[in-house]
Amino acid sequence: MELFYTKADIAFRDEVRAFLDTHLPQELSDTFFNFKRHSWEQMIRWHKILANKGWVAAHWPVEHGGTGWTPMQQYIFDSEAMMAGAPRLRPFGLKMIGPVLMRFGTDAQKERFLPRILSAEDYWCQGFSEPGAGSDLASLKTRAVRDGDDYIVNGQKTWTTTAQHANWMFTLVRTDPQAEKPQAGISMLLIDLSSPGVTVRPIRTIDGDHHVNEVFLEDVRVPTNLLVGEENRGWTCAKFLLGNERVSIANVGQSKAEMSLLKRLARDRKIDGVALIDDPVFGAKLADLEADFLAQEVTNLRMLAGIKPGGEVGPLSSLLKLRGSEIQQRIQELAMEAAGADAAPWRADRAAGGGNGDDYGIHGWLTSRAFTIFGGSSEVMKNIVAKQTLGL
Amino acid sequence: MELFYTKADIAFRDEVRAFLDTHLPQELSDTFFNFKRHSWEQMIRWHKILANKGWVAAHWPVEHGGTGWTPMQQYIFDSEAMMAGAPRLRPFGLKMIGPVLMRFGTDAQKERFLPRILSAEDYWCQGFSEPGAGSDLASLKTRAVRDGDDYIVNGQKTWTTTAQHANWMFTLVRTDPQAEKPQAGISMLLIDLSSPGVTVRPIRTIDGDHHVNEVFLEDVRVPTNLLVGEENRGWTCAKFLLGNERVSIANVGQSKAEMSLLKRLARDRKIDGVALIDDPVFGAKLADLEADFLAQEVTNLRMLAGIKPGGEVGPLSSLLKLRGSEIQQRIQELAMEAAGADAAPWRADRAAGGGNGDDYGIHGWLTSRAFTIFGGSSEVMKNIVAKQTLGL
Amino acid sequence: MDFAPNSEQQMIADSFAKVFAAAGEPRSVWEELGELELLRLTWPEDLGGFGAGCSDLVAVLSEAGASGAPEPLIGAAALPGLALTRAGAAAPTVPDGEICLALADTNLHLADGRLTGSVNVVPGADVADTLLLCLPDDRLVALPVDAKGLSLEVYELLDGRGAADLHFQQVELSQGSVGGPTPGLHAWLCDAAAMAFAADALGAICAIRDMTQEYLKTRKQFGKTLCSFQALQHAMVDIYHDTEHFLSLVHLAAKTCDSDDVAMRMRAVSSVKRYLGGRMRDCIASAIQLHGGIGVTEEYPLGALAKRVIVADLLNGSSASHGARLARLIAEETRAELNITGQEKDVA
Amino acid sequence: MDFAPNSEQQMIADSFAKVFAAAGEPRSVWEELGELELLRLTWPEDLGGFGAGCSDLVAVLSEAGASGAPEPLIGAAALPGLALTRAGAAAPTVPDGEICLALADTNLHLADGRLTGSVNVVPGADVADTLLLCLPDDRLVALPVDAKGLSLEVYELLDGRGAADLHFQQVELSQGSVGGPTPGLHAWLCDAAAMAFAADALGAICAIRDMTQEYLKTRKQFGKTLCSFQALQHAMVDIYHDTEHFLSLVHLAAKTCDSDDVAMRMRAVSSVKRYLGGRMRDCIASAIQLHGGIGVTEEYPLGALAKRVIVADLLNGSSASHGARLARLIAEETRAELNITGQEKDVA
Repeated sequence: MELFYTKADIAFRDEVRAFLDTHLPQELSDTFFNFKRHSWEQMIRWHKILANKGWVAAHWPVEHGGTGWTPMQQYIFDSEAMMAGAPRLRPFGLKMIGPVLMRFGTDAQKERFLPRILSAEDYWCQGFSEPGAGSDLASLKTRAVRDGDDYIVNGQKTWTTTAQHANWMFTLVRTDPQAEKPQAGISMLLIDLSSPGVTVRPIRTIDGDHHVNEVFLEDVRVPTNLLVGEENRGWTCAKFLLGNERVSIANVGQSKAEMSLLKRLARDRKIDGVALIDDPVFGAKLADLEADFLAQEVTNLRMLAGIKPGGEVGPLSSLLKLRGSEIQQRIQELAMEAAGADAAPWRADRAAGGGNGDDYGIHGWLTSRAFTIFGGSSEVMKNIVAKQTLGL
Repeated sequence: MELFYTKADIAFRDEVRAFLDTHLPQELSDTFFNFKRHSWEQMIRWHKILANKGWVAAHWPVEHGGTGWTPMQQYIFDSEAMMAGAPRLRPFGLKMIGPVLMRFGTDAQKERFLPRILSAEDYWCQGFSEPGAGSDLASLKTRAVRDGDDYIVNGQKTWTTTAQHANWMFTLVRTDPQAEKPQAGISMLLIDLSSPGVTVRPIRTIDGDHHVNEVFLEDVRVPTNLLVGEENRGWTCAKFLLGNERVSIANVGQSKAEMSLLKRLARDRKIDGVALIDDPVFGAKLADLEADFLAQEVTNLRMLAGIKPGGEVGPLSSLLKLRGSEIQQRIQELAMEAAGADAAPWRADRAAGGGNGDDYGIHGWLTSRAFTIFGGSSEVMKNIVAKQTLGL
Repeated sequence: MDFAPNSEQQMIADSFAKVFAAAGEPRSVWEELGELELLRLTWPEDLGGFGAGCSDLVAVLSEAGASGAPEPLIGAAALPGLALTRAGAAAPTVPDGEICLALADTNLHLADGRLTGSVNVVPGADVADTLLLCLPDDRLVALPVDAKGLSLEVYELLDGRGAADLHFQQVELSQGSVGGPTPGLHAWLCDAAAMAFAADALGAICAIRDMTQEYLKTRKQFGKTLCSFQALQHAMVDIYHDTEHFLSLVHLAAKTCDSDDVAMRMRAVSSVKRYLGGRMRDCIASAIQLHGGIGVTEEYPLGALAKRVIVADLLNGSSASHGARLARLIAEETRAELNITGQEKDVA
Repeated sequence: MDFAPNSEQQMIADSFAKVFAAAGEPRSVWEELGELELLRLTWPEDLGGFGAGCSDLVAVLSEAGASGAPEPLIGAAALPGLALTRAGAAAPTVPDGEICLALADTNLHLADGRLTGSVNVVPGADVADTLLLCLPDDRLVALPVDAKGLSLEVYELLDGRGAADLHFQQVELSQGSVGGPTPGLHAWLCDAAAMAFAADALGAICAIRDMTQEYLKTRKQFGKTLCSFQALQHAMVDIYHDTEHFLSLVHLAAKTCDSDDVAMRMRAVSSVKRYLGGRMRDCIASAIQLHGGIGVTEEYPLGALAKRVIVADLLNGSSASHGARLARLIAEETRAELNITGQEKDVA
């Protein structure tokens, strides 16, 4: 995409590359290029290196400790870092609750939480989904009842990604069960996970990993100053946040890096003495994936051009998320095909960050099933585009 | 599929082959193997040859002049005839109104019409769809009002295939506009197309051909003895008929013959000196189509095994129609790809039965668009399967 | 023609189902099946078996697939039996105890009566006392797993079934351990193995299908059961159709394995493998998608069944290699037709 | 970055739209465009042109595609202009009158100063007085259509635009008719031609998209407008997304044709062609399907626009050949990366 770079963009890219060359620890990039996954600790290490440089919050405005980069610069940084094998920064603080606080939070909330996101003192998770409220988020049942200066919260959250590492959770709760529309009685609360009454229980997924959790809330006391925005108006914050989440899931930079891993896999894998990347049938599949990725990359740039820093993402987030999640699934599917029968053995150590090129694809195939479900299923995304963008 | 043939089936197949060898005119098979289309006259010629042998109504019971063949024998005959390059017999008399009359018609109707279908003295067309009633057939508006021993019919039919050749049309009309359900007030009438007030107007389709027509009915008098079944109960006849139509559209025998044409095309077409059939990427597409066709062929046999001669087709018709129409579209699509840039010139003589291997695919691609629309669109078929077969 | 099991096949399948359902009570499933002599279905009669063919296996293996049973029914019961039956007098003598079939490819070399190299991902080798090795030259070799120079790397497959990589270092073959050649045996066993795993996958995918249909009828979102959403209905219809077609192909493949029509067998088996690597993979992905979050949890039984389908896809030749084989068969057949009819048409 | 035309590009596109809309009044569209000097956009300035590049063409050609105009804008205006501009001083002298570009391939042979063979399916050759022939050795040749030994077989393409097959029998090339070589010209023109037809198809597919969206909002079946059916909504969303991505690729291809990055140009153009033969073909099929019966009638404008997309798919290299080219580029790029980083990983 360098074709679209201005001179300033190229200078910026060179600056990013120079930084990555000197500051990205070899062990971190080795993990990526050896088809393993970055551990929690590796991600935090990289987060702190970037925080130190002032580059950890690429899309936050400068006044809050962000970079103030243009969308193009954000994309350049993201794709360069991913291509260099850096860990992906988790989005929950940086891309989700951070921007929500900047937009809807009180000054006290901003002062208290934003710096701790940058420093990685706090790590956030998202308490939205419930067992009966997945795609239909607005039907959530977790109740918060006012009691003096506290809310008392009871309920159960699920699909709570990396809650096992988090100390804070931003949550949607029902504060007015009598509201006319289900969305109208919902509020957003910030919950300290060390509060009495909070229990986190792991959910294992079909890839054998521990990404997600159930979070049980039993008479959890939450001070009212941890309400974000107005009471019963949490849906507004949630919609703003989900738009950002969807762009985050689309993850063009990461797809670009994974495309390059897939190509290496195909280059190094021999079938009857011929490199898989030279096999015409595999090549045709790779070509179609490349065309789709290229289209997504350019479309992403078109879209980014319309976003102001800290602003809303708008209807395009659905488009990006839909195709982006499909592309990630297809990358993994081709990687699985590349491994052939060697993908069939189950490698338990993959869950602990192990693994190799053989199980990379099948593990990713299983993991990526969730990409078209979480953060708005593809079906719900299409409903939204049909209604909001196409007016059907 | 000979694996599934009994000894008797093999003897039957040999009998069919011997007959085709001696009685199928060379000019007719040449038309097929030269990638041209059979004309109306060629079809009628072949119809009469078969009628003479007593083989024209493969799935009619013997008492009505049919063959009394088992479903397997019907399939053997159909696929052998198609593979030999015989014209496809038009279904409107033989597969559609014929069985309806046997099931729902009066003795007088059977005596009057069935022999004339066999002899090709009558040729039928189907007056079901209307401009406002396509997939939603039950919303049809053509009115029939009783006047003594006649109905007076007013309305407009559309997508009436080969009406330009037909002398009779079986029609759905509304006889009770006050009926509670739209289906309940519909009757089936047989209309002599030479009646005053009937106007047939051609509709050209995107393939440049004249397959279908509009039929305008203005104060057309239809004797009440041409009502099929009971008044206001025409929907029952229509459902029975549509099931047969769908199996007819699935057309496994014809697909088998067209698969073989496609393979010949790929065998004889060279790209940079290599036969297209040896190209790995084209080969992979052909392999997938072959697997789909094989699955359809066996599934068709499974299904046929459950049908009694003259009986209802049941829910399986939707399944056969859905995949069958897709397979036909994909055969044509690959034939179009095989021709490459040579498919781009428009050959007007294709509409008159001309053409060659270059325009065979693109013409078929355009024609076959209708296969997933007519006789129940794929979307409507899926609705039916979801409700009736899967109980969703 | 409708492929429903006949009464005898149904009886045997029911016996399996009963054992699976009562798993571990009082004996292990494997012991129980052995006790009931259900593990010797395909074995030659002179070795205490019933000489069942591939078509007889479909219902039984589908039952295993649907139940998710991890026992090595294919590798350590069905396949060695088929191999010994087909080889007949040319088979080597096999001792008592667990026997597993291993299909050698070009990674294993025989020189001076010694085997060197490896055979990877052999299902059922984890329980075997004896390996029944089929060499590419169509001879069977019976080898104790503790033979000198032979080592096994045992692991679980994705779906929890056991397997091993076999490593040979100058493993000496004694006189009696090598059978005579049975023309076409190796290729036939490769196809039969693919067919057997496909039959197992058929059971798994049908169970997934039923589970998904049921889920759509009960799960509510937006105040309606999921099955009232047209897009989900249509996705379910696609699963239904694709699995019906897959069922047809699996039965066809079994029947062709029991026949002498080699070209038709290869065509049918490769079609089945093509379905596994294409439409069936899409079906399980779609079934997971229709479930939403619950579909990706390890606790819910869908995932384990889905992995069983993926194992059938990955083993016994890739979808790509079977696509290439099918394309070759089509090209040969189309050229042969040319020779018969002499009807070459000028297309270009 | 959002690829909206700049004000000048918009102005020119609007001029075209105006002429198309007033078709035939008072002059023919072709005459009118000539009159307004809109046919010389890409021509060198010394020949009365404006030296516009490929990116400048996208809006104009999309306008033509959307309008369904049959005039040979690409073959007899845009492409000869691009060829002459790029060749510069190396171009042969061209006479007044209509000129059409023809890209020769291996079916045309040059020996002893004479051309023999053929160039098939040359769009715009039906109106040409002069052929501007680009030889595979990157030289341009200007030939009058009535040259001795040259014959044209003129016909319409699927979409009603004109084209011809050119047959050469010992056609003598006079001194002044042959230009000098411009390295890379032939390959560049092939890609530019593919890009130009894709830009035209982009207009057609966007018109189809709008038409389909409108139809869904107005047509009723089962007592509801079609757009209330979820399955149809989702199909329309897929069309919307695919065409948005296609738009991105067409603009990328145009931009790369204006750049010196040959690898990126080939990647972008082959991606566009891959979309035309894949997702775009599926989109037009889906748009027809969403219309139902009316979509397959010749009277309704959808069919003609759909054929325009198919023509862009069929000409200038098949989707298969562009897939192979893209795969080769990927393989080369991935190997080159190996040489730079030396990071070969052992995967097997």
